[in-house]
Amino acid sequence: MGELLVSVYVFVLAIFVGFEVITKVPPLLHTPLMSGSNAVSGITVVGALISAGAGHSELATWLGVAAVVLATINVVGGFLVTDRMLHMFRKDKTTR
Amino acid sequence: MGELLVSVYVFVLAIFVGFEVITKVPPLLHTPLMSGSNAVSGITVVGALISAGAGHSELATWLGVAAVVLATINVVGGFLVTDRMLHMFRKDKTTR
Amino acid sequence: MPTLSNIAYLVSSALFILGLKNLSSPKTARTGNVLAMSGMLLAVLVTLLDKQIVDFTHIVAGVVVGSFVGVWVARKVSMTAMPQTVAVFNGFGGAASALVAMAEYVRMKSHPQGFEILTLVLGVLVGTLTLTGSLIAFGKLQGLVSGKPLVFPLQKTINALLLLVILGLGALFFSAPEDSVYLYTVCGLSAVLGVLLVMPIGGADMPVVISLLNSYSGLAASMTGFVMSNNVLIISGALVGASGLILTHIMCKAMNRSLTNVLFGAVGTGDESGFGGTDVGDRRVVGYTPDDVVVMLDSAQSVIIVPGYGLAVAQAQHVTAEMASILMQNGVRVRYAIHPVAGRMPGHMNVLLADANVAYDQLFEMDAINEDFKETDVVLVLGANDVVNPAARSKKDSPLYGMPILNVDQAKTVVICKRSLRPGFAGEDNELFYASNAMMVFGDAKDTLGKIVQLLKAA
Amino acid sequence: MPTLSNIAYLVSSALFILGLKNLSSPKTARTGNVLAMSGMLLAVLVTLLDKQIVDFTHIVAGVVVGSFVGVWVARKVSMTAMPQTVAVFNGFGGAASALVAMAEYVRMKSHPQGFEILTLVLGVLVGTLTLTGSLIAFGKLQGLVSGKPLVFPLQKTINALLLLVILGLGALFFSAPEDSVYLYTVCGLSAVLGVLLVMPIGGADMPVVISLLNSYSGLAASMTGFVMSNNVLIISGALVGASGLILTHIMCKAMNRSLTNVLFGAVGTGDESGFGGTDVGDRRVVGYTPDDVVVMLDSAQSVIIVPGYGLAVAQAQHVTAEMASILMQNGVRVRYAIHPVAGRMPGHMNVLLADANVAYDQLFEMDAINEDFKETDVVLVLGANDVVNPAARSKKDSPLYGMPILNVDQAKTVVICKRSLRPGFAGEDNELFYASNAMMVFGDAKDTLGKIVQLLKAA
Ligand SMILES: NC(=O)c1ccc[n+]([C@@H]2O[C@H](COP(=O)([O-])OP(=O)(O)OC[C@H]3O[C@@H](n4cnc5c(N)ncnc54)[C@H](OP(=O)(O)O)[C@@H]3O)[C@@H](O)[C@H]2O)c1
Ligand SMILES: NC(=O)c1ccc[n+]([C@@H]2O[C@H](COP(=O)([O-])OP(=O)(O)OC[C@H]3O[C@@H](n4cnc5c(N)ncnc54)[C@H](OP(=O)(O)O)[C@@H]3O)[C@@H](O)[C@H]2O)c1
Repeated sequence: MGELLVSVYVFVLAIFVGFEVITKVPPLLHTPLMSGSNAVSGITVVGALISAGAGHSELATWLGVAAVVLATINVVGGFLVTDRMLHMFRKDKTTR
Repeated sequence: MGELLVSVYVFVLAIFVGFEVITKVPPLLHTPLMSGSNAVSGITVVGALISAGAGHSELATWLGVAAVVLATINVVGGFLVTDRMLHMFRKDKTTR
Repeated sequence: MPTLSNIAYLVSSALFILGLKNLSSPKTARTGNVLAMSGMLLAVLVTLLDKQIVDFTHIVAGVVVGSFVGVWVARKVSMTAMPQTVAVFNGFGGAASALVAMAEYVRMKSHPQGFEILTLVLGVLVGTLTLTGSLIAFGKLQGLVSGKPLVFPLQKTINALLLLVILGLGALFFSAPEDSVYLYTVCGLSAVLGVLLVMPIGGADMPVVISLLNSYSGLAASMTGFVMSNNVLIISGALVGASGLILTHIMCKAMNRSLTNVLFGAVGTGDESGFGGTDVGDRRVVGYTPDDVVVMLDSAQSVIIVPGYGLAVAQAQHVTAEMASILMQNGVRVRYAIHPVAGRMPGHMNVLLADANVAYDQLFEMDAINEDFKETDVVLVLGANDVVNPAARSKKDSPLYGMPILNVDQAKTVVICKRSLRPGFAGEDNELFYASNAMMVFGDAKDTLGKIVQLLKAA
Repeated sequence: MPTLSNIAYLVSSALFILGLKNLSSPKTARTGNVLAMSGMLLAVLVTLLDKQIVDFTHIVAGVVVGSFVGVWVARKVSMTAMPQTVAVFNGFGGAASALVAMAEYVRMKSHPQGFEILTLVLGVLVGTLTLTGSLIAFGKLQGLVSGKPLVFPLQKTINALLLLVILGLGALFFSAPEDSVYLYTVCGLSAVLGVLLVMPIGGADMPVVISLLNSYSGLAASMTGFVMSNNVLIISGALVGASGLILTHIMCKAMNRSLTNVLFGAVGTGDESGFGGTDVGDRRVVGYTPDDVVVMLDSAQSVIIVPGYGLAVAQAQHVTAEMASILMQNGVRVRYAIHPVAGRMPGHMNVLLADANVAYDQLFEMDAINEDFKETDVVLVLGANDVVNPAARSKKDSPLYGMPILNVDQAKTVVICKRSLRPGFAGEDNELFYASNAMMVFGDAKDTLGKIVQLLKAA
């Protein structure tokens, strides 16, 4: 099977998983879930790392480095912020 | 990506889809759902067709033909039986 | 394989996914079945058009024979024999997977290696086991094999050993993949394992077993897909494998049992209930007659009928429907209360009553009717037992404990038609029989109801 | 790419799936976040160890800078500024995807063709649009851009035309893939489109917009994955794309709105509520004083506090908590009733009250407390409006119609603290203010509550 076809297969299956995985979310969790999945979409950092480090043309490298910075902010900030929010919603306040 | 690796990717994603797709089934539908998914597992008919028709050794062909017969029974019978059951559960009895 | 076929395979996989999803909800179930069917049709057509197939004669013969048998069985079989029919179909599917795996092994140009061997062995193991296990399940449900759990000493140990031997043979095959004997031995021993695994399970638990074997046959298809690098096989197989597991789990939960308990608990006889039932020593139960029941019915304004497994045994569905329609003509409000696990298969009571042409809107699920018992004059419990046993509410060590039951004891009068005081499937004595508002009418349900109908007609 | 990396990528995809699944249920949310984090860590480590990367200096610098900024922002930002923070992060993610797509274009040895071009263009389009759209959303929530919906004539037509132009440029790029100018123009115009799409949406609807843009940035990552043939990008991107769409849908449903209405309805001001609010002509409302409220509270045994957006505007959470604890010391039963869409973001009130150290078990969700209002002496409605507006029950043409509300009107007395009679976010007048058991106390919530606390302490 060609490279592209594999990508399409994987994409379609992942779309199905995505649609099914979230079923009923209470409003309280809308913001954390949004921010958590936003952090996941920062996976583009993987692409950015390859672009920045593959050692091709100057331009590609710099575009890649910019992407690395932005994507890292997205990932790191996103997960931390989610964790902070979820921490807030805990029943037990003793650890605050 | 190697052929095998592709298969593994596809398998894992499909497992996830399978786990998610069925959430809450009323007991009334247990038997039809069982029989419907059983018919789907008759997909092995595709493999059987290839084995039986690829024109290799005698033995492979005959194994394949036996598989075609059994798998076809599974598929055809399975879907028809499911349909009959679902027909039974309809509110409107006029078509019986 | 050409790109086009692969795209078509993807579409048919998507159709399977949508089909299963729709099949799991009452409103969309028929659509779901049609979607899955189209997926299958597409996959088969694409495969036939694919260049890999050079010789059509054998194929056409096989497909024609298979379709003919499939259609014939699906038409002929009676509604109540559905679970065993599904079992057979499922066994055939598993067998097909095993055969394909072996055919692939035969036609491979080079000897298989590494992962290929693993999937070959697994495909043969799971496929064959599914076949023989399903056949035993069929036999138990059809009454060809005793429905009683067949228990013998060291059973689990022997099964475990057998599995180990099979896997060991797989390992030997790994080191000598040219030696087909290993594969065939795996096949034979797997067949034995399938039999041994299912024999100790009670006949009434067969629906759960079939669902589990169904999940296995999905996995077998998936393994075959690995051997052939065919994605539609892998996807659909994995789909059925995973969703079948979930369904099995849901079915166990509806019976308030664990899967381990079902597989190894040796519960249930599958024959008529009540071996080991004990009449409770010093307590007395008056046996009422059909005449008494008719007196009660004459003054009743609302009646709820609770059917159970005994009604199916007695084949009393038609006479029940007749009685209900007479009562309705007399202006009585009649409804049926269907417990989710009444009978011996999911939807058993619905199928049974549909057979007697009872209108669907007279059937009420437990949650919809459970509040209404307390305002009901007469409840007729016809061959049901466990599903109305109050032990489920209070008796902590009972196998029924925790299962929601129909609150028939809240009605003014509860008429119970069964042959004796013996317990039902779960083997648990029923306190309800001794309740002050209970009227036991002993005898076969068909006989009793027949008499009631005659008396009602005479009045 | 070596097999090992690909297996690790599969594991990290699975971790993302499990993470998202767990994140959507309250009990498992933190575990979910940790799972997703581990998935990300694994993916990054594997990428770094992969042979494709030859030069680490730039990368290390980039990661360090990015992490530093990320940690710093995540620590610094206040809880109530969460939605805009997520918006910015999200915009950055989209920008990164666009940049990577362009970098891939630059470093491609041969010119891209066919499907590759499509994914390139889509990656740049969606990524850039996500960036600028998110920035506008940030601006609106932070008050840098007016929260009012910016509506101008032919808006939708212009946006549609712009999109067409972008796609046309994509087609030109298809025929001349060596001409990078096309790709850069697509980038520029997409940036404009992002701005235009978000400007007409009211500030208070921004959470929904952010969720939608989040879904887009997932798709952008997926497109980048296609360009690079990288499966972890494809899977995670598709995952976020699809689940983000579902989440958006769920959020709209919680507000009883359609997505179309949110995107194109130009509802809400985002500034304080009530432009266009009308005092209802001939009807009179008596303005009560904090003293009156204290009299009521003195004789009350049960009090329910209903916080709303106005409480956040007034930053009156601390004084509210203080009042509640005084009341509790006096033996009054005090609870908080939290409407699912009170405030301007999901969980807004929980965050606000957590900030004032209100114990979690004093907060009750609507369904858990709605029956109790009728047995409550005093309800304090603090800066809430829409969530207690009876128009939601009866007024068919109201934008609120059909939304479940808190049944505060069933309490003995309803005290309402707000600055005027003006309507809330939905622009719908509130009949509750004129009810016989209602007591309006006009003024800023913080002032009013401050006075109440003083009076309570003095007593
Ligand atoms: N629905 C499913 O999917 C499923 C699957 C597996 C297991 N089960 C289990 O099966 C049980 C179902 O409960 P149930 O209340 O329907 O049945 P039950 O508890 O098994 O009781 C059936 C009763 O019918 C009576 N009976 C048998 N033949 C009769 C006849 N000819 N005329 C009149 N009565 C007759 C028997 O009493 P006498 O011997 O005194 O006549 C028996 O007590 C549950 O424990 C459930 O967990 C259900
Ligand atoms: N939660 C979410 O995720 C979300 C997201 C988007 C939209 N929304 C929408 O937002 C609304 C939320 O309802 P809500 O009842 O919380 O708020 P609301 O209906 O917007 O009402 C808030 C009220 O607070 C008053 N107020 C403003 N500043 C004040 C101050 N300093 N002191 C005292 N009162 C003040 C305002 O009246 P005065 O001007 O008279 O003071 C206003 O009527 C719903 O319509 C919901 O659909 C919610």
